[in-house]
Amino acid sequence: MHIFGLFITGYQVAFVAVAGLTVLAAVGVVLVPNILRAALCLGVMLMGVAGLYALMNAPFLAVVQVMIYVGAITTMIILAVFLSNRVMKIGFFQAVYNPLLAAAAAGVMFLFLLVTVANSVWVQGIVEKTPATKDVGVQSVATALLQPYVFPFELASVVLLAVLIGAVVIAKEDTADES
Amino acid sequence: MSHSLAYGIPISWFLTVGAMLFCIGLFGMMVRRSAIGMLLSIELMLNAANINLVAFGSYLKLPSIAGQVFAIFVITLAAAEAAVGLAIVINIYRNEQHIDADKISVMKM
Amino acid sequence: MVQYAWLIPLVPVAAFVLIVAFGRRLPGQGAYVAIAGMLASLVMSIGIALQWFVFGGSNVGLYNHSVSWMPVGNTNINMGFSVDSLTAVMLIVVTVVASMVMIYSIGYMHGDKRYPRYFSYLSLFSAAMLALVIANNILLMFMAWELVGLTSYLLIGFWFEKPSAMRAAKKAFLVTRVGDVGFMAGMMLLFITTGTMNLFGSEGAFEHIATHPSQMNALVHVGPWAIPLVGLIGLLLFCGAVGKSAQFPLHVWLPDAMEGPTPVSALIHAATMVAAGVYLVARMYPVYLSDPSHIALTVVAYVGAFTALFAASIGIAQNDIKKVLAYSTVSQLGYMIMSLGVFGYVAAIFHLMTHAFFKAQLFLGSGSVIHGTGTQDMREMGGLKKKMPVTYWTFLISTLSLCGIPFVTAGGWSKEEILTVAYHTNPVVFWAGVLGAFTTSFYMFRLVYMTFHGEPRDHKIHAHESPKVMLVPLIILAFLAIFAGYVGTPFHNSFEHNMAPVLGEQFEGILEHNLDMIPHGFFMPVFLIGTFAALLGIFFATLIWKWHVIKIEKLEPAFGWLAKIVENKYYIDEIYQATIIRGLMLAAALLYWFDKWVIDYVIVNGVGYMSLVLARAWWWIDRNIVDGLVNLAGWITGTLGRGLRYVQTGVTQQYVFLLVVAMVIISLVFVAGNYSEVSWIPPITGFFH
Amino acid sequence: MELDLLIKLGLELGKIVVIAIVVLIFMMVAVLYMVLKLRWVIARIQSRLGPNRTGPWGVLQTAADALKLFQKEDIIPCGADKWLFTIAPAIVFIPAYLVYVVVPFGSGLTAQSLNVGIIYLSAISSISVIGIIVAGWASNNKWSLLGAFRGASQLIAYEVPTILAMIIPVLITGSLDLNEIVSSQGGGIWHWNLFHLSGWPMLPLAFLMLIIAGLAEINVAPFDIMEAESELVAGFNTEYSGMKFALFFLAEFAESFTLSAIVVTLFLGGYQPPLHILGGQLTGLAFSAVSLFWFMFKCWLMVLFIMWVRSTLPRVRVDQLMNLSWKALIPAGLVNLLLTGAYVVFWMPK
Repeated sequence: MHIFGLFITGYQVAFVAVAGLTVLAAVGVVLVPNILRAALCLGVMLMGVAGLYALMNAPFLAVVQVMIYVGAITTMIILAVFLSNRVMKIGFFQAVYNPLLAAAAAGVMFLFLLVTVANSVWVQGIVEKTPATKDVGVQSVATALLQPYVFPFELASVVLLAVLIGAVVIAKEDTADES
Repeated sequence: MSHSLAYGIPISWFLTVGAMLFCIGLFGMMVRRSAIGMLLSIELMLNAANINLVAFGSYLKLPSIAGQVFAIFVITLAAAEAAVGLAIVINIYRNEQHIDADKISVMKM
Repeated sequence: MVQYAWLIPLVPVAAFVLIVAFGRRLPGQGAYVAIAGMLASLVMSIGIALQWFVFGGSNVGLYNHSVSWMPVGNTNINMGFSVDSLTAVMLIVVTVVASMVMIYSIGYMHGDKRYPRYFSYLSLFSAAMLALVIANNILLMFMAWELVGLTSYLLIGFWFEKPSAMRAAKKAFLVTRVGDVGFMAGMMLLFITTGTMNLFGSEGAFEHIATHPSQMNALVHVGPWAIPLVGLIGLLLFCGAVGKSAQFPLHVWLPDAMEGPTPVSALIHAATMVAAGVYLVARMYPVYLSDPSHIALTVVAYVGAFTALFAASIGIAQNDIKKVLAYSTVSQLGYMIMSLGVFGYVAAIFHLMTHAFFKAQLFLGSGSVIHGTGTQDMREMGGLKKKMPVTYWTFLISTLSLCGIPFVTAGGWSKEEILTVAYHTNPVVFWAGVLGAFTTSFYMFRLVYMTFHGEPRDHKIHAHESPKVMLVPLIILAFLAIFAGYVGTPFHNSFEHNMAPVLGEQFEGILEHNLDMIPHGFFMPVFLIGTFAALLGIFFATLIWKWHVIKIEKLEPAFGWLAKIVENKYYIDEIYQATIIRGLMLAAALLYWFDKWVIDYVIVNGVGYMSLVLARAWWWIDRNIVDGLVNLAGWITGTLGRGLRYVQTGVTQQYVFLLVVAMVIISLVFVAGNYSEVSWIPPITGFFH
Repeated sequence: MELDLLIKLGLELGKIVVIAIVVLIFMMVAVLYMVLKLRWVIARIQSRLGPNRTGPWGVLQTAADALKLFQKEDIIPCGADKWLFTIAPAIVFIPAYLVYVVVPFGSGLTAQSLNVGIIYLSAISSISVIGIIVAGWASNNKWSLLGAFRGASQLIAYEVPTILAMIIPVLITGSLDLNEIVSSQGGGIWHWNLFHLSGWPMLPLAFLMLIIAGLAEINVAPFDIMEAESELVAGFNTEYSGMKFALFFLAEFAESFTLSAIVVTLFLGGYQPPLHILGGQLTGLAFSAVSLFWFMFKCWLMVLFIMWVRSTLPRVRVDQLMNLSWKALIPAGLVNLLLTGAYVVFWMPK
């Protein structure tokens, strides 16, 4: 429908809502003084990103995002916050760096990115207005993972194994002095 | 229903959101004092990159699964990074009773 | 039957998994499981060998089967197995020796505290070795190759409480790794050139090599040399073989590897794993043959010949019974490599097979001796013939086989075949081989006499015969050390008949072209020379250590320096004493005199005096000029440091900030460079189009 | 033209809202009845009478309880993190509610059928752990915090075997869509995954694993260590009262029903009737109605089973709970997955 002369679809409304929530939560992540609340903001922001994935025709990725990021990583971060309890009192205004300076730098960076995005002439092959309509389901992701990308896939599994062992070793409490 | 979900949304919108998240993450990296806070900011930036990957993947005329696959790898590595990072944070906290990234100066404890 | 050949390596894998999972709870603490698995593999291998050699399966040539393994990008890497005569021979060798060693180990390792682990390692090793020989794909081969190296490491260091064992294990692992780098490089080069990891079939590397001669013979400049591409691949692959088969200069790990349990030495460091290098060269033989300049083959031949002689000469000087056998192994591997280098493809494989049997027997026999006496030092043994009759006679049979006594032993046939080929292709290699044969029988009989004959030298040792479970493998292997040779006699060489087609028609043609001057059948001159050399060695050994008939001391005035050497019981030590050490002492005395009078008195003191004078002068310069410079440098560094300290804070946040600023600046420069193309105000309406 | 679109949009939104409200009401009623039933069942098992005074046979007892709960004062303890304390019940409740989006209540009776249904289920239900942790921490009470810690480790530990068990029927069916999994089990009781023994005998193992791990995931009786009242007062929700407590309570019972629904869907034929003549021959709306009946019937049996378990078995210790997951369920699940994968790839009739 047209509002103020602009053509607006329901999906655009949905996008604005989701993206607004995401960005708002992201701002919360960096500005909320209490680190536990910041972590919760991260959870909201990750849900928002999952919503954006869903809008981009990637339902599998959206669900994976929720499962791994929200279900696992955020939980892990919150647990880590608990285990290092005292840090929660440290707030934003004890920031190491002059926040205004940092904001200026990040803002200029954002401006550049915005200019680049707005002025990009997309190469042929990119549909600009709307995602292409091929349904990319779970099966195609699986095929892609196990055929052309099998090598990085295996590599990722090795990395995960190494991380599993490494994290246990690092976080393990040193029991006495093993000579 | 899902195939026309994003009807009318240009790719630049997604890219702009990505850019926003990225810059917010950068800002967080600069102002956050605790190591966990910095980790949160890194997650922000990783997600920003993921949004771009998926956007380009699904806005191709011949949609490519590569964008999603790469996003999955990024998520995997983010999980790995978070696990190791948090393990280190906990270890540091146990030894020094703080996790201020700017005060950590000893590599060996 | 042959389509189930992939089960052969899998059965030991299953045994390995079972032993790892259940360990001591299994029958015989895991030993019976390992042996059962190995015997199953043995039966299957015998089936394959029968099909190939008896029922004319070699007419089939090659059975090759692949399944898709890793689709990486556009390349599809397959995984599979192939069976041909070479594989069949290797399968038989590995399974026979492995099952004998496992049975023997029940007795030898009895009571060891890591008994199940030992058998799990043995199973894993056998599995890897079988996978290595059955693989039809160089990547799979490489993986098995590395796995074999790993188990070798684990088994050498099996008694890791001994520091020497741990060191030996590390040494073996690292030294072979040097060769493996070459192997890997060769593998990659082969893959890049041919675009496939497969070896056989119409898509395989060998077919590619045969059909693209110009690409393969393109010259590659390596340093000052120009080598054909295929020759370079061959040389790189040969590096792997040099490491694994302990050829000069990477032979150093094998004698140290004797720190492992003796059955392990028999299985891994005598019969199978060290032969893997030979197998590799044989498997990749088309690569070597297709190089018309034969650069790689020449290198192979000379490295092998040198190692054969060199190691044999060291073998004379050893007093540790296992060390003698170790050097003998190096020497014999040198024979095989040498034979491959002079187109003796069939002869090398033949010798590999016979050597595996008799050398495994020798090691197990030495293990029996060690088990019975509790020492490895030959000088403490002696007179064991009566106390350990079975060990003695089986050991003697294998020794004769190793010496190459013709007609009655397996080693005789294979060694003669190698010498025949060498005789017609490369006289230098031939005479090296003959000299090696002489030395071999010399030191082997020295070993036999010192260990088994004469009177016991150390009366504290109460030797006893080993239990039956150890003797049975000895007898079976001794039996093979005699009869395994009859498949390849020059009168009716069915071995050659079956083995030659392995290479495929084209490469077989090249091979035959290079060998066409060799007469088929029995060749008298080589037979005479070889036999004479061996007998001469035995004869000398007998004179010295058995009969003591030559009262060498009395002949000393007549025979001069030779008598002096021979009269001594510790033959090589005396040579070392007389030549190297005494020479060194003399040189040392000379140098001492020179040192004292010329260097010390004239030069050093003179220089000292001069220095004193100069030093005074330098002192002044030092104090005033150099120190000033140093202080200046210090001051500059300090000042710079004070300045840079503000950048290098260790504050991550600041690094990020600087990173962002740098990115902004770079973007600015970039945008300024493209000023005209960029409109500075983002067209918000453009977001809607 | 534009008005048309607007109306369409409104209708679409309206439909969503109506479905959401219907599901919410269903959830509330079901929970009320479940609580009542639970008290009856436990009473019967313990040879008591249970509630029988309020209303006929005591049916109004839980309604009265709920009414009391809503009237109670909403206490926020001193020193608590107010903001987190307030949103924690919502974080727990909303996922428990969102899960119902994909549950096929009957033929054609799914709010939104997703082709990633199973992953959606486990993803959404993994969110609630955050709520539990936050609730425990925000209460500023050590029993709550201990309960939250226990809850976090328990939920993380049992997430893995749950997924491993759910994957098995997915592999057999070849689809992540719950509707497809159900429709592949049509044709009688012997086609249900649990009883489909001639097909693949490892399915009952997965069924058993799903029930055990699922009971731990929803923290009911033998595995309710995070609110073990004899050790931790009431665990993570010690400090909660009134409406907020009601939300936790609601979520907990809703999850019981969800577990039943998942088990029924994956292994017990979903909404398919046990015999063809008991409704299989129907089509359209009639079949929807019949299938809804069968689904609810099976779910109810499962819920009774869960009640039976939670009122019979004693609570396990924390270390036993962890050992059961990491040392028994997960290895068994991995082996099962491997074998099933091999079966699907090599032997399963296509």
